Amino acid sequence: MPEMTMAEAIAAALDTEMAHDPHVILLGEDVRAGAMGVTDGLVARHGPDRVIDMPISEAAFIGAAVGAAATGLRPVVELMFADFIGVCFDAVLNQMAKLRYMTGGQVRLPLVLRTTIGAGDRAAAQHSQSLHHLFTSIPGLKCVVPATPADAHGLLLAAIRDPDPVIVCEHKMLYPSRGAVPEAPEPIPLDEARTVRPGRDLTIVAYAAMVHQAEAAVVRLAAEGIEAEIIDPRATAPLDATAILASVKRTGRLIVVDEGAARCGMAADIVALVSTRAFDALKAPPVMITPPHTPVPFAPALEDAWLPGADAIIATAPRLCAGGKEGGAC
Amino acid sequence: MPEMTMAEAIAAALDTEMAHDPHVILLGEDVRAGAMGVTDGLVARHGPDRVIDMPISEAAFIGAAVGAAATGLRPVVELMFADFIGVCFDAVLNQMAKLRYMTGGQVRLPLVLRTTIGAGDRAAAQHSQSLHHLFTSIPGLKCVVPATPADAHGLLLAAIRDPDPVIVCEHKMLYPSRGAVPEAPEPIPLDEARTVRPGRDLTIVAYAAMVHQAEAAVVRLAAEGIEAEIIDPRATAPLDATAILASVKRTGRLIVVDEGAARCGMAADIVALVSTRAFDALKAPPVMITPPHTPVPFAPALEDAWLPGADAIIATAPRLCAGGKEGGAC
Amino acid sequence: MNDTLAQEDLLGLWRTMVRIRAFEECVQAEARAGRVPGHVHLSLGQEAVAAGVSFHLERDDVITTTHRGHGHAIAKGVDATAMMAEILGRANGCCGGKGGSMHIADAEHGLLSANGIVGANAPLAVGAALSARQLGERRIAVAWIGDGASNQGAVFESLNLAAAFALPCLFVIEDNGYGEYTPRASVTGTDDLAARIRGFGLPASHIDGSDIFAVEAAARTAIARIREGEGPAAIVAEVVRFSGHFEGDTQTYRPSEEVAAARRERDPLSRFRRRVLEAGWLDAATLDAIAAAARNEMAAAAMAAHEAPSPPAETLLRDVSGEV
Amino acid sequence: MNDTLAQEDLLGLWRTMVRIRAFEECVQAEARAGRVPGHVHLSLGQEAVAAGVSFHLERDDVITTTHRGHGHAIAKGVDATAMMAEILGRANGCCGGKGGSMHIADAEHGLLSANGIVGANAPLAVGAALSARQLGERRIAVAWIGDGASNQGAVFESLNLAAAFALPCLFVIEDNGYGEYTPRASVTGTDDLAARIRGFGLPASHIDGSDIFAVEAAARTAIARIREGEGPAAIVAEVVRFSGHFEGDTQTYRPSEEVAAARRERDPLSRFRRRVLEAGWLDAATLDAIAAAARNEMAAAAMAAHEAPSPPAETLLRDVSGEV
Ligand SMILES: Cc1ncc(C[n+]2csc(CCOP(=O)(O)OP(=O)(O)O)c2C)c(N)n1
Ligand SMILES: Cc1ncc(C[n+]2csc(CCOP(=O)(O)OP(=O)(O)O)c2C)c(N)n1
Ligand SMILES: [Mg+2]
Ligand SMILES: [Mg+2]
Repeated sequence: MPEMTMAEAIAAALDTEMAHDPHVILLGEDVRAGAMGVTDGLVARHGPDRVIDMPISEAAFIGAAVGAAATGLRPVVELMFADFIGVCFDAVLNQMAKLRYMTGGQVRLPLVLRTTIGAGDRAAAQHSQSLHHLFTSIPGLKCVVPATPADAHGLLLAAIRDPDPVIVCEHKMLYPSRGAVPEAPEPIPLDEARTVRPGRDLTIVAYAAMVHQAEAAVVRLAAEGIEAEIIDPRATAPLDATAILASVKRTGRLIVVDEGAARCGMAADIVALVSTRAFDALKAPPVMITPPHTPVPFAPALEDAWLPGADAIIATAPRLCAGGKEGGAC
Repeated sequence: MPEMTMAEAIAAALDTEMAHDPHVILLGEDVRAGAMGVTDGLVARHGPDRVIDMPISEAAFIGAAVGAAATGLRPVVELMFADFIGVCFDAVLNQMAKLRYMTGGQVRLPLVLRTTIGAGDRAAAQHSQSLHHLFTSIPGLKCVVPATPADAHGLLLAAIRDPDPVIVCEHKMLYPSRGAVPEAPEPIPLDEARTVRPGRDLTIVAYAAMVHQAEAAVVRLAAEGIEAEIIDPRATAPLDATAILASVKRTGRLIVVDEGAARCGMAADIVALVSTRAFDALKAPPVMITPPHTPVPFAPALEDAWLPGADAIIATAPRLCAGGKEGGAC
Repeated sequence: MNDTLAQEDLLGLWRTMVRIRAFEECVQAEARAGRVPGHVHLSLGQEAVAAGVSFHLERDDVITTTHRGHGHAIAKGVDATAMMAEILGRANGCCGGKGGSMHIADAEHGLLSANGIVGANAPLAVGAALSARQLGERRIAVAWIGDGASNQGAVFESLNLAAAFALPCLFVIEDNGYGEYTPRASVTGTDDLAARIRGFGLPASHIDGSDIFAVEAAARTAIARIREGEGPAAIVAEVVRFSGHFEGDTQTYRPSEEVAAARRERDPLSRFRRRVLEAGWLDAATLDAIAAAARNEMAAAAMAAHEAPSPPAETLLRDVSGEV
Repeated sequence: MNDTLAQEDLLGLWRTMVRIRAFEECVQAEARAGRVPGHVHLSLGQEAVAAGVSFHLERDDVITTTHRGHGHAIAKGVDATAMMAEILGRANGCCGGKGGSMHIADAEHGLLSANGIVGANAPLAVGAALSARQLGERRIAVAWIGDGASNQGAVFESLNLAAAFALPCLFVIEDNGYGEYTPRASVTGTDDLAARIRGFGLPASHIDGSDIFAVEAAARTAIARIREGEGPAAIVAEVVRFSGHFEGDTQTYRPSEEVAAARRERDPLSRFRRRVLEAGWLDAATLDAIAAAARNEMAAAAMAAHEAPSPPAETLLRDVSGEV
């Protein structure tokens, strides 16, 4: 399996699907030049008719992607930063998500909205948000949040082939991260979590960059004798509840680490899932590790303090394993 | 205390604040005529300079309200339906919520955004959503969701006097509901839950129309010997976590009933709060009662089935009280 | 006959107008009888625009419309019975009862969607135009837009997007002078909506939308240009909304004489009738027979809807996302 | 002197332009040295628009600007040292280090905000204009907008809102021909942005933004009208962006001759210098001294920023909502 960066893996998936299905087109701002570092080169291979630079009119072109998906195309549309969702949210909330339902199933929308999330780039409050919870909270949308090049590749293949709208949230700080990606285009089902690492003492559910923080933490926890299992659900919707619940039923302990919203976010969603559906398995209070409920600050010192990371996991896990209703170590 | 409808109570609060503070202005579509059944009459009392009908340009006029709040006014802006947030979400997500933080506190925004939520009006998927979770998930916003005329009145007074942006989500089906409202304008602090009914066996946390469903359910549960406490937090942000946690610590059981999102919504947020912070007090799995994760259907039969209500609470509570880790009845 | 229209064309225009009129009057009666769930927004008085524009549309042309879209749907060929059932929330409605009046859709007849979000349908039409071009299909897309909607950012952006990419898209602005209760002039910086649109780089004609001959001619020109691949075009049609913003609206914001005068002078049906009778193009008996048939059709549609069941409970969870 | 400008006016224009130039070059050097967190968007080549428009602004006039807003801020009177510290993420930055380059704000000098969301600043300016009128204050508001931003729905809506209510708002469109890497012409349905704006019902002039005399004259006319209560106005100023979209942009999408030629022919500083020297309005020594002072000022600002501490940790949770 060749090694590539996540950005390259995404580009490869786009390339594969464009080669394979002439209905796939790419729309977005500066997608020809590849301003986000992903799509450059695709115009040379697939032509300017299929890789189309858009005006700074996200409401119109994301709405147009919906209209195009309803009438025979399979658009992949790029919103440079998830933060920009504010200017085109209606196209997502009320059109993309509801058209199939409102028309009684007459209209299907094979449409992918790719966007970037994540802090750490010193990009301040309006270019750093992780808003996957927004998409998750809207019925009618699927939403994936890949953590590795292989997942980004396989999930995007599946997303493009999916008959329903899928939002792909790509963590911008992971674009340069490298990993093995299967040579053959193998779609990854959108509803299957990945067990990043098995473990018996504690379940850590994490998304995107936080998966890597969890991996870093787990190595050090193992040295302390705590064997944590890391589950990356990969998608927030559909959510692989089965995998999460099964893991917690084995370990009895849960930490959710998510860079998204501290309130009404995926951390709360998964803690609520587990608390309501695997309550009896829990040996200790579930824990949410998220950023504080503030905008993302600009100054590096503040942004670093804002971001959750391995340290918070390492600080929490032993306490969690020590305490709990049945007491004792993990 | 005079009896009035919730719509009248809101109008009274607006009238009071406009009389009391010349900086308060009303902006919105058809606010002079009062298309939503609330603001008519205010233009006669406060003049067309202060009650201003807007073009159907929510992005511009809600953004303008932000700019006006930053420069000396105290705008109260009406978004007819919360569902329309899609066309003006940037003004909320990236401007209203972040300007104070991003400017290092130089700019304060004494601004109220009033909008309607709620299903039941046969208004279909794009005019029926309860989106208070969206506002709750955005740091920098306060959000209130009144259930009674008195609360609508007192919370709005407090919201208008607040130096920060407050979103007021008014449930449209409650507009005609009647209740006593204090004669004197008494602001209700935004961070204080209301104990609607005390009870020892079970805590029901509910918002807006669901408070009334909970009240209906509790009467019948009492007949079965279950004494449920109903807590209406009134605001989602700031959330009166203290009151909720204290109640669950007494009762050991929690049902959250919310008409908002089934995923990443207030039900998950409160269940997560309680599970992480009052875990040891819980005698049974917490329960979320929300609509299914679908758009709101039009046909009355479907919409009625979609809406959560007293029946679901009544069906759940006995099971919850019977089960649980310590077993036995409540 | 008239210069450009054959007798059957004239009959077609008339039939469409009276079918819309009869449909809307029927919905109005249902609403007044308390049988329509929610609100309905009627297009009484605006029939000529729907009929005149749609006269030049083919079945596979795609339209997207608004809360006031019944007329556009009927003119596009959507079955009135399925529409009536939808508006009454029945299982056999064209959306299975899940959409209602504001969300009428009929993929088979190119009605992609009606929209409850003002202006949101414009980008969808632009997308349908994009797919036409991309797929090499000759079809065009039409966005129906109100004067109020024409102040929405998404509509402006759509005008630019269509113009920048020379997409086969027609924007029809029905200027009935009001957005809900608010007069257009009080919230719009210009009186000349067509000029504002031309500023975006597409041609826009400004016509009397109660004159179906003016509509038909403007649509003919605009659509011919669009089909020839010369890019988008717009029509601004001034009309009078005979009914309230929604059925039940007391219209206190509006001089009552306004509607009365319009009903006398700017009723598109009467105008057409006078014109074709004076010119001797059609005879009264034929017109009356078509009108009577339309009323019967709509009465039957309402009857059928009354008898139809509510959507079955299991449809609640269907067609959300995924395979169910 | 020139007809309308006194010597001190000319000196003021020059001083503002060279201060912007020096500031941006200093930021550029800092960025190239890897000392600026994140990205910066420089306004090199666009100095005349900032200086010429702001020449007519008072301290209490309110501006809202964009990601490319350093020049507008400096011209409005924001302290360069506080800005530099902000851009470098320091505690003594004008936003306490929480905003950065894209979010420079200075309430004292009427810079309400710079915005990372393209076009989002336009409604804020309209709101500041509304408050001026409502409060009976003579101040006006200015929205700085790029050619790319001029395709945003919020900007179009703002034009209409300002025109409909005759608000004291100036829209300045700096047309540098690109939105990021995309040429304006490829995504815009018209070449005449001023005409498009006039369609909304406000006057719009179209000028060469590298000629500060043209800018100053257009701003004089527009702002006089606005202050007299006659409603909004716009200026479309054609400029050349000397640097990349952001510092570090390799600009492969752009013929390299484009910038070289512009630096020769459309450098607003050189043009001004040539003009005032040829006319004998100012002498070279004075100009050079002002430019040297500006460079010193900005070097000192950078130095001060380097020495300043990072924001203290406790500010992370401050100024979100509520009293903390
Ligand atoms: C984005 C949005 N804002 C506001 C509304 C509420 N609303 C529904 S219809 C309407 C008036 C529309 O006016 P116009 O476009 O002229 O159409 P008309 O009703 O006159 O046919 C308004 C404001 C809405 N549905 N969507
Ligand atoms: C809503 C939104 N869309 C896209 C972007 C990304 N973006 C930042 S600057 C820019 C180009 C802006 O072009 P223009 O308005 O001409 O300003 P210029 O950079 O030329 O000064 C884009 C697309 C953004 N910040 N906000
Ligand atoms: Mg109208
Ligand atoms: Mg530009």
